[in-house]
Amino acid sequence: MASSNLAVKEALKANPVPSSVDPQEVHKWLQDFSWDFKAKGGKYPTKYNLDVNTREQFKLTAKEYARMESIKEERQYGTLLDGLDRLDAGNKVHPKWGEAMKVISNFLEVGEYAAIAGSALLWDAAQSPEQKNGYLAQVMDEVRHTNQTAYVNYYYGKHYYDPAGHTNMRQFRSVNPLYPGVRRAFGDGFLAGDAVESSINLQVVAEACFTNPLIVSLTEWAAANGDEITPTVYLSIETDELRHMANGYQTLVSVMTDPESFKYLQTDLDNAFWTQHKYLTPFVGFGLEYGSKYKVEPWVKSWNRWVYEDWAGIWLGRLQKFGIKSPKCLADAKKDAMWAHHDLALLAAALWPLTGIRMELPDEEAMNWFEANYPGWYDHYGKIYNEWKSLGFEDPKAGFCPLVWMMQNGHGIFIDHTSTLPFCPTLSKSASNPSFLEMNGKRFAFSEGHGERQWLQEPERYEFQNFFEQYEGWELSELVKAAGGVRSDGKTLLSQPHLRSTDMWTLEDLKRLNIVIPDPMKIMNWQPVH
Amino acid sequence: MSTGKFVRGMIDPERAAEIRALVPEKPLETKRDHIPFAKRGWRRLTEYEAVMLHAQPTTDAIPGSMDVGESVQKWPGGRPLFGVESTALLSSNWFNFRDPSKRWYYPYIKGKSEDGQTTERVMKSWADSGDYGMMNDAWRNQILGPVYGAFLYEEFGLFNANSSTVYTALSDLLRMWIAESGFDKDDAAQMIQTQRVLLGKIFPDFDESLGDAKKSWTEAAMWKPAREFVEHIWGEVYDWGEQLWAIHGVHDHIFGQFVRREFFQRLAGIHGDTLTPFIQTQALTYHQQAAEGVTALFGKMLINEEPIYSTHNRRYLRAWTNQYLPQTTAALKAFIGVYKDLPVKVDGITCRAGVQASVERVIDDWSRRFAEPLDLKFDRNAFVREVMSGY
Amino acid sequence: MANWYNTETRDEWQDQINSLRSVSAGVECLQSFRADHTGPDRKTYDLKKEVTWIESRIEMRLGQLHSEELISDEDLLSKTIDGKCAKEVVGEWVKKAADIDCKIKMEGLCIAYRKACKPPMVPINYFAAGEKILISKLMRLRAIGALDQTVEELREMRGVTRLSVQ
Amino acid sequence: MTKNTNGYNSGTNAKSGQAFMDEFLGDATSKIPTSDAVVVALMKSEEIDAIIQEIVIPMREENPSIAIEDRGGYYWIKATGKLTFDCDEASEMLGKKYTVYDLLVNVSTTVGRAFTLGNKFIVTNELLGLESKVESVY
Repeated sequence: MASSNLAVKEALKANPVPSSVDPQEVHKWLQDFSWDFKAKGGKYPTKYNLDVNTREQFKLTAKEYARMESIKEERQYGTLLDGLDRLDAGNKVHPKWGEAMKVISNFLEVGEYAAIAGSALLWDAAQSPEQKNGYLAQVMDEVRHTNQTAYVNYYYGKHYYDPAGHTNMRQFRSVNPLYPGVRRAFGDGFLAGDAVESSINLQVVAEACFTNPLIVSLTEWAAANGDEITPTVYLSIETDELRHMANGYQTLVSVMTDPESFKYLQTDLDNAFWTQHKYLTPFVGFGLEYGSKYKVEPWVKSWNRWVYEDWAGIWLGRLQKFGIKSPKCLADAKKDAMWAHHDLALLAAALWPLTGIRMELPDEEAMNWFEANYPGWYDHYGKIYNEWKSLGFEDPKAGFCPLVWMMQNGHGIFIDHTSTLPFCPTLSKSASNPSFLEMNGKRFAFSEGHGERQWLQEPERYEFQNFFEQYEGWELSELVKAAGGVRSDGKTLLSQPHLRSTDMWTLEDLKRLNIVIPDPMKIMNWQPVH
Repeated sequence: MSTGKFVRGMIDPERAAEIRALVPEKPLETKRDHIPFAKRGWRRLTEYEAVMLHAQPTTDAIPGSMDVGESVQKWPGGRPLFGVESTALLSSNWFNFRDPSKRWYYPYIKGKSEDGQTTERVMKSWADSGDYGMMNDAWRNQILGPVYGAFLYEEFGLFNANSSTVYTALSDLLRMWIAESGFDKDDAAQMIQTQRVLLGKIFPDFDESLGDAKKSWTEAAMWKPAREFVEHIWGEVYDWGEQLWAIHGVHDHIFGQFVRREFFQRLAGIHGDTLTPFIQTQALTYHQQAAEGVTALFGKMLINEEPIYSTHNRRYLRAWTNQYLPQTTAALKAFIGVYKDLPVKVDGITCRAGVQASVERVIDDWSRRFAEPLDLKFDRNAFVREVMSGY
Repeated sequence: MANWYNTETRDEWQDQINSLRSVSAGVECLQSFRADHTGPDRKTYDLKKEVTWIESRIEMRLGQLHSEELISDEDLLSKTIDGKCAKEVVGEWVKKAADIDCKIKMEGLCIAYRKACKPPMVPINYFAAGEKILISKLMRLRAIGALDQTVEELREMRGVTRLSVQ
Repeated sequence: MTKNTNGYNSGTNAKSGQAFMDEFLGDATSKIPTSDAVVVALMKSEEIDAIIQEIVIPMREENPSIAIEDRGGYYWIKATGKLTFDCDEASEMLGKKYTVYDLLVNVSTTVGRAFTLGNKFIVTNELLGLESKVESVY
């Protein structure tokens, strides 16, 4: 078959049909579309010289891109607006998952949105017209994906029995302590820095590595939990990602052949891997395992398949002979793949009023599953959850607050200054090596050494206000109310520590806890270490 | 055909029953309007706008943003991902922009796909039916070869100039519209080459390669001012407001429209070329949509409905117009010499009066759409005189 | 205009900013604000919750005052806010960077450039062109050997103090 | 359980609990591996179901390393070397015009170097642009 097709192709090439033009026939001229002039070159700072001769692997023209994407859109919206609508798909989702999607899709939207500008930065930096054309298609894809991820929340908002949170996460996320982290990795990391560094963050690590578990594997968890909306959208999103991965690969190619450029690559690769992993590994694992009733496979196994064996093996491994090396942080990343999402889940539960979703603590069945797949889980985390439950975690009248419990038991929560993730040094099982530093009169906390290095090397990149600094002094219920965390009855909270429709927490219940947000780097007795 | 091994919550009887038992009789929340916190802007949000508005995760330093605090990771040196430093224009709410064409990704891409499908059919019919036989040989080889080919570079250059506008624009709905305008420019350049590839297949004497076209674009006096504009705006201008205004609001609305409409679309027919007008119609539509967006952004949002910075913005638009209009005048003046080389001359169309009428049409249209609403003063007759001195 | 988040500090600053009546007053306000409250070398972190918001509002007011001045279009677009040739001013900064081969010194220069020249002090078309050159150099100096320095060496390089809770 | 080393739960992932953890965190896996495999995920649809049955499964005769797994919304395929999807063949089999870009409507991800070559879609372990050229039929 293959050889006869080749013959047909060759015959067509010799005697082309004169009345039509194949998109690839136009694409072959793209490299001639540009010209040289004095001011030509990317407008933004970069260490690299991007090769003008780099090729693009998918050979799309604007019109053919439009035809292909138009089919994707027809199929996706057709499924959502006809098929799934008639099936009442919005109400066939397990609530645990329907709640998790409030945050998952909204946070993914942050990345897709930032990637519009990130791809535009690459479109600007690339010198090869084929590459520019490929990056432009990615700009448009990212517009599409922002539409799509937002549409999942919009669709849930219209069809799911608890639209609160799906409709207004764009406002309430401002007070979610997990949100700055996604802004850093998926937002700023994609576009605020050297175009090649951004490309490695966006295309080589976030897309080629983490979107596979985040967008592809996640659809298995969705389907297992009754959600056919998300697979319809996310699998279609991912049909664009392979072109982005190819864009990222060609970004590498475009600088690898130039020794002057190549010498900068490993630093950016190591930093980008840690930047993305530091957020995505815990966040995705937390979303899948703690946002689901029906489990598919342990997150660490998905991580091993998609991140370690396939991404590291097929992508980086093959590049080793051209001088690419293992990221120095790989061993720590693997430890995180095992435990970081459990650390994050504990903190998310402790911070539940600020998440904007209804979440429940793991039940017995879930605890057994965690212990079977993560030996040692119960003694470290399960016991705490059981204690919280017995103290009235779910009960609005019990006056129990896990945050207070943590402080009373000597488990301080700090915010890592590079990743912006909250961490608790005394309860962490992931790769942890906390340090607390003072520079120019300000105190900084770091959960581990790789992030601390990034800050020490480029401190001016991380001048920001963390959650505690921004909201220090706010009484918790006041903050939740101001940020739109109350339902339309004016009193019931958006966030809940259980999934029932009875015994829902109100602003009053929260106010009774009498929590005023502190800045731990201010109130504790910090002294220099000699 | 699925293997059926995978357990899906929606159709697995046990799971479906468990889920059903958890869904309460009444919804937990009755309000289903999306982003209820959003400001209306100058009209009610369309469904798409409700889906997209405030998707941009920005700091509250940008007026109108919903987020709080600072961007977390910045460029080395401290530049934030989006910042008010990126343009001299000022707004009380950058999130007020609404695309007048109400395009969002799906209808936008569907429209372009339809344009592509129609083009495929039109080109096939044009080629199979022998319509090409009408085409004047000199028009094909002296105009569609180097001149039309060179215009590809103008479109491609303006496409590239849009990269920094997509990168730095200050709000979501604005960025979507700009991205579409940039994509249209890339498409316009590619469609010129699509047509040239077809001509190369049909006519043994037509060379679809771009050597002569590029030589014309980079060396010929007729393109010099236009090329220098494109190079400047692509390589040296960082202010995204200035770029958008200079590209769509000045240069392309005068020079681009003249070349596409008054020259190629109008004159192709008298040379027996029925294909070029069809291809250029698409580019004209794309420009029209860009022009409407520019009108909405600059005229409506930043001037008419801007409560604080209207005077400030008008000052910059005037200054930019004063900077770019002379260059556009020079571009048109240099281009207009091409009439000398036309293989077919038709009285009333290619004569001085006919060409002057074409010049007047584009400049009057520009004046009506952009200059008058913004109270931008310019000497229309001097413009026409200066351009026509190149005839 | 404001979103749900507001503070008294912001209101106070907004009043102060609204009362700016001249470019020179605005320049002085912006320069001292940037020196005191922005960057890792700031004098105080007291306003850290509000810093980017206040800075942007001063910049916007100053930009507005600048465009109200009776200066030519040419001067508006190509001169610094205090009337110097923008190209030359940026050129001076680029010249200062030419002999620097130390990443810490280069970092200091880049941060200082931003504080001194970020719009509306210098029009964006000139400021960003200069920033491209300076930051490219900073990034190159930083990337080489970045993975070889230990955390301890980096702490020493920055002169940070380690803390613990007593 | 498949014996194919490319199988979905082969290698370390065949283990569970403590045994998995010991191998996953062991020193032997602290560096990046080198793999000659490629991975493709195809979103389920009318055409993809037919392509799996009529094109991908028969490919195993020539390349027994091909593993296919039903993952709910998509098929996961992993193979050593290269996977080539010939859309002229698919077009003939489906009885309608089906270009490589129609196939891409449902290709949900790839690991490896993916590219179009005329009406073929190829995912290869070769390093395009470094070890080999990005070819075009035109």
